[in-house]
Amino acid sequence: MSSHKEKTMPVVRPSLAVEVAGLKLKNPVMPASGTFGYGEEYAPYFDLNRLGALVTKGLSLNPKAGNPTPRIAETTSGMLNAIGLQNVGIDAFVTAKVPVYRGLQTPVIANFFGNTLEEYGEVAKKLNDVPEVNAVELNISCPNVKQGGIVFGTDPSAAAQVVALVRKALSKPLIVKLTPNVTDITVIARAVEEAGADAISCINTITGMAIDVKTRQPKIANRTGGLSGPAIRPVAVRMVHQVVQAVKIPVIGIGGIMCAADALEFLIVGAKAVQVGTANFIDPQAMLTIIDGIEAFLVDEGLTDINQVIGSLKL
Amino acid sequence: MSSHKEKTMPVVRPSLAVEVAGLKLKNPVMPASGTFGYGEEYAPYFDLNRLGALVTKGLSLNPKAGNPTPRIAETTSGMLNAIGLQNVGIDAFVTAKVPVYRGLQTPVIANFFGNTLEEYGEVAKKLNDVPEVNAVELNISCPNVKQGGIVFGTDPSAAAQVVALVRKALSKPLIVKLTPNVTDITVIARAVEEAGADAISCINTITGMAIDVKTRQPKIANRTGGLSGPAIRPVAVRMVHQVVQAVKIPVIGIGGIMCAADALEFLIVGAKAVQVGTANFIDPQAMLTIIDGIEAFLVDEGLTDINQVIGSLKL
Amino acid sequence: MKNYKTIVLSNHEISPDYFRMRILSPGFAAKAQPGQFVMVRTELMLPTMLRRPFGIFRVGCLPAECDGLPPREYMEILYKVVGQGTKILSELHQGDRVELLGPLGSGFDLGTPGKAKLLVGGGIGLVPLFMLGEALIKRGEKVRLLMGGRTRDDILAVTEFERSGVETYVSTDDGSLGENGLVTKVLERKLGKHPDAEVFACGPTPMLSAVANMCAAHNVSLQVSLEAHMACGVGACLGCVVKGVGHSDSNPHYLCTCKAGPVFNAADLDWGKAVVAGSDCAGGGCK
Amino acid sequence: MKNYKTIVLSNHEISPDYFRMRILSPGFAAKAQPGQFVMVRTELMLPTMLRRPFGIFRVGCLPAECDGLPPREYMEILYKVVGQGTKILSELHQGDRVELLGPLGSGFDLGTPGKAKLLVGGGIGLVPLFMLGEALIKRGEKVRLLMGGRTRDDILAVTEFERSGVETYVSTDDGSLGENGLVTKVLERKLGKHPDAEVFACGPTPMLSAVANMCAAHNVSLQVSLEAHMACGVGACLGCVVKGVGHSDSNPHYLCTCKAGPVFNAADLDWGKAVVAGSDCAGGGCK
Ligand SMILES: Cc1cc2nc3c(=O)[nH]c(=O)nc-3n(C[C@H](O)[C@H](O)[C@H](O)COP(=O)(O)OP(=O)(O)OC[C@H]3O[C@@H](n4cnc5c(N)ncnc54)[C@H](O)[C@@H]3O)c2cc1C
Ligand SMILES: Cc1cc2nc3c(=O)[nH]c(=O)nc-3n(C[C@H](O)[C@H](O)[C@H](O)COP(=O)(O)OP(=O)(O)OC[C@H]3O[C@@H](n4cnc5c(N)ncnc54)[C@H](O)[C@@H]3O)c2cc1C
Ligand SMILES: Cc1cc2nc3c(=O)[nH]c(=O)nc-3n(C[C@H](O)[C@H](O)[C@H](O)COP(=O)(O)O)c2cc1C
Ligand SMILES: Cc1cc2nc3c(=O)[nH]c(=O)nc-3n(C[C@H](O)[C@H](O)[C@H](O)COP(=O)(O)O)c2cc1C
Ligand code: FES
Ligand code: FES
Repeated sequence: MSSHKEKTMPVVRPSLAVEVAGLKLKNPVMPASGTFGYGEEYAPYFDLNRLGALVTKGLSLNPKAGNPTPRIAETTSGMLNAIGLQNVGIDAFVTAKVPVYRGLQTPVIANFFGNTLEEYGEVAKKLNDVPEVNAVELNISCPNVKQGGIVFGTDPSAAAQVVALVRKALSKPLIVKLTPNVTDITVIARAVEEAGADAISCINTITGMAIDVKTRQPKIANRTGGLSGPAIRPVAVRMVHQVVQAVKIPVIGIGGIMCAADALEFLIVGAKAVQVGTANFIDPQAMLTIIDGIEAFLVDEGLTDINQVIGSLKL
Repeated sequence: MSSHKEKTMPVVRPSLAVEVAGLKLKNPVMPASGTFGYGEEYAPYFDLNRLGALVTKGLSLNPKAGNPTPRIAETTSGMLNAIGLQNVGIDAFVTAKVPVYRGLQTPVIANFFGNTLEEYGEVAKKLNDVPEVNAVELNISCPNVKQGGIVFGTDPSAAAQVVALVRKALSKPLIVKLTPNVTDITVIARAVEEAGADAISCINTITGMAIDVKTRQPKIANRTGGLSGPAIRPVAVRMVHQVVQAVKIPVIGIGGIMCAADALEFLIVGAKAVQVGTANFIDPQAMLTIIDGIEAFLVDEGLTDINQVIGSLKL
Repeated sequence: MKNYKTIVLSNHEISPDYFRMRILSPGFAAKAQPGQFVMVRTELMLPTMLRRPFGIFRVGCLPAECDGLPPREYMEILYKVVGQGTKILSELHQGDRVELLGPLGSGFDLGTPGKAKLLVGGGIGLVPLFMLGEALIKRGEKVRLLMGGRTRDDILAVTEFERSGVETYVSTDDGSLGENGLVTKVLERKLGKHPDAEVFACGPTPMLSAVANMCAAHNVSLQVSLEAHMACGVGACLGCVVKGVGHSDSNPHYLCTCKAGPVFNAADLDWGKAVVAGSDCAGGGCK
Repeated sequence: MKNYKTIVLSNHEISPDYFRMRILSPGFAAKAQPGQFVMVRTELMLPTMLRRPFGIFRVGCLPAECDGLPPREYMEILYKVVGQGTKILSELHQGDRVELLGPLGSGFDLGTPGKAKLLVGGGIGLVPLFMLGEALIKRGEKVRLLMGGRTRDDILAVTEFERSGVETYVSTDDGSLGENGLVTKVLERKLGKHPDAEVFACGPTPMLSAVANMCAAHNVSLQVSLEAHMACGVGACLGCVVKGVGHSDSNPHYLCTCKAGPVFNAADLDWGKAVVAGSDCAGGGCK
């Protein structure tokens, strides 16, 4: 039966192209910040041009050491991390990493954060001057850094303030990444939309903790860490659904995506694109499998365009 | 080696007894409300007297139909439920279920909720008159019922208001069960402590959503449901840790406990007891295995009393 | 009912995507009633952690003379691979460890002696009918199985029913085996011939609705075995409810499929709305 | 480096709790350097979803004449069951599917030709030393393995080292095999005899610290292979960092164990603080 089906399959491959905040993506799949290094780490495993976009590790004004070790611990179908936003800093990024992006046929999105309002602004200004960076993703949500994003991302007016500041410093598409550690994510979503965000990405990790029962110590040195992986997917799908209803700007869905069906859940509730994080660690080719799986789904369903799936939720 | 160890094992078994809000429990393990029916459903599988306590399905003033089906869906290492607090109502509970508890050698904790402030008060009054009920657990946190707990559990003053009201109606120990769907659980914890709670239990389920990609519909009829199971354990451990630091009253840890080591994580961060939910579905004897496993852990570690483990976290 | 920590004795594909698993289960046979079910999981904790419900297909005992080992009581499930859980079950081998909770639920009432017994099975829905057929035959009844499927691959174990003394009538939607057409067509004919019949049905919801309408029109009694998403299987989670007769939003009447069912008198159910909501959930999931 | 979707060729318990797994891996041998590692997972998605890092023990080829099948290139890991992930690996059988990412990281530098080579292994730490020994022997070096363990059960594969031409010296903490005492006692003696030696060590952190101190005191070069909790194994997650020399909280200097390591020059590491934090994480977890 299925072989018969294949024979009558249309020769035209379905279109996976989407547009998010003015960025044209050949497909809706990109890595989640911090899980794909600066891109080069995974280059040996596949052609990065297959990706809808490339998202960098979170960048800050100065190089950042991050947290003491252990920084990661596995939990049931999830992992905790408290990397502490270790990164080379914006200047080293521009000199050492950006040249790699020059030949790339896929848009580069630079994820960044600041320890203060001013720092956010300064990084934004610097990123605005890097032509290889096609858009930025503003992390106001990382739960790992004490002076970091947590304050901005959980308070609507602080979130709006930093977004407005960055908006002024930038002429590129601005994606704002939200934290799930809030009572009502739609309040924050609307605040950042009003403050000038072009798109929202969510969710970042959920704060969690794990204990080594023998030593009685937290399994990660920072005590708490961010929970990611398939364990959190239902929470992420719920929040993306809520945010899609709450704002008019496009939403990028993140959280626990392991396979094409998982990605489709986010697209169906209305995400225009998705980011894949922890899955990269488990299978370095996960994103390729997901892209191919989405295409196969469209073919199976007799659809010609991924946009027929986006927001197709039936309530 | 291990057989040698067994021979020199102390003949005195370690003590698992704990005290929570004046309730003396023979061990710190009890079912989580709504996952163990009224107790009788699991009576064929083990002697309910083995439990530290028995916690009933959530009760309301009038019988409650609950939500349409499907009400449950599996997610990665978790499950979503939107039962909608279906229950027989307080009067039927007293006439049909309570008699079963008469011979029981373990305390009974009645979990309850109301749709309005007044209803909370009325159920509390009724429960106060039932001698077989040794304590109550006030659910201000269920995310499934639109007019239900959500308002109370996510707002500190509303939470305090309902706790104060129930406190007045009751002369029994009052445990207040918190929702994790908040920005800062310590704020709510302190509010309910001040309002007169004798203990806090947390966490209830985290709101989540899952989509059937073929039909494009939510997998549960209520659209969203509460996520439970091992997927949420790191979030639960973190919140219990936070609440233990924030309040002086005892805390009961809940969320994703599948085995003794999981239970011990909660005890180590300072929970005086734990509740086991979803694990009961996977193994009807899960709680027995957990009780035995905690005892074995104490023996292995050369400890004589579970209270040596409670709060033993090393930071 | 008991939680068996046991092993797989055999597990074979009997038709494309349909598997038959034999599980070691001492003492199970004596307790299992036709129409009851079990909840199965692998011993290894998987991300698909909930047990899966399956009807009891048959029970038996592997005699000592087969292989020199002592006699072994077993129970069998017949299942279709539709999602991740059943996929993983299909990959188990002899000796792999599984946990089996059961027998659970309330099964078929054998009905009034002497009345013609019509068993109606749709695809994998034939599972609970085998032990029912056996029990009825043992009581000396005349039993007919009307077995329907989409295609010949969906027609299972018919010769086994025949060997136990059940008269079988096969129909397929595409005519690839037996009569061409829906099983309800055959039922309509049989009901014409046996106006006093008692009907026992298990299969997909649309089939059950059609059978229920037909039986109501002919005024014959009908017992149906239903499916519902289950977490506990013992009446504790209230996840598996179906709407009872007289159900309305203001005056709700829910019944637990795992406890009041899975077998119900059709007359006790609210057929106005779909009894079983959204049972097509085999979609999606990682491979 | 490549992600092999492959199968287990064999998996045996070689000493209580120690297993040896042979994995089919065409083309792997040609790329693997002594001291590199792999990240392994079962094909089945489990709640323990992250890959587990293991040193490459040896590589080889199963010749056709063994069983008539075509020649099969393989690689082997030697592992100790310490937690859930290794428990599950230990239960795999021939033919079970696994995924193998590698070879990863940077391995041993073979050092200066002619200088005495002392390999120091503690328990399962001997793993990366085998291919190192082979490579050094091939270059015509004199290679000695000082192998320590708590008890005789922790002494693995010593005859295999001998067969490859390595001179071995065994010591156990309880004297149940070889010399009674810590491996560092043997090392101290050997360093006395071979003041120009080059040392290569892998084992538990306290042993590595002691070896590092000893080598510093004797002013001989030392390469160590470290362990760290890893998520990606390719330098992307930054989970596996160790403190480089000169590291301080205000002027931090972290190195990725998976990329800059797992083999480091001891001189490049900050031995002041524990290099590898909290490596005792085998505790707890469901059975
Ligand atoms: C009382 C009863 C008896 C059954 N008897 C049989 C039988 O004999 N043979 C057989 O092949 N199938 C039977 N089923 C259906 C069987 O339980 C499902 O096909 C199976 O659970 C699907 O699991 P999955 O992981 O492969 O599918 P998935 O769709 O991945 O499962 C996801 C979740 O949905 C639940 N689910 C999915 N489909 C169904 C369904 N139709 N009914 C109930 N839960 C479902 C699963 O249990 C799981 O919790 C029976 C169901 C019930 C309730
Ligand atoms: C480069 C490298 C090479 C290694 N080579 C070997 C080898 O050849 N043989 C061998 O037996 N072991 C080796 N190990 C250690 C091995 O990776 C761990 O024993 C294993 O991951 C434990 O997994 P688990 O699930 O059984 O334990 P658990 O404690 O349940 O694991 C929980 C988590 O902690 C991590 N973890 C636990 N212990 C360690 C550890 N010591 N090092 C790194 N991560 C750990 C796991 O990978 C997992 O993510 C090596 C580690 C590294 C980093
Ligand atoms: C190791 C690790 C590092 C991360 N670093 C960052 C970061 O630098 N900036 C950021 O915005 N998010 C960071 N995240 C969050 C991810 O981008 C993503 O939001 C989260 O992991 C959820 O997706 P997942 O479940 O697919 O992993 C990190 C996550 C992990 C696991
Ligand atoms: C099916 C189901 C029904 C529940 N019903 C209730 C309830 O009536 N009242 C309540 O306070 N919590 C209810 N809960 C929440 C649990 O008591 C518990 O807080 C939650 O499931 C987390 O624990 P677990 O991960 O061990 O399941 C229910 C949970 C489930 C899964
Ligand atoms: S499955 Fe839990 S009540 Fe029926
Ligand atoms: S394990 Fe990810 S950077 Fe080393």
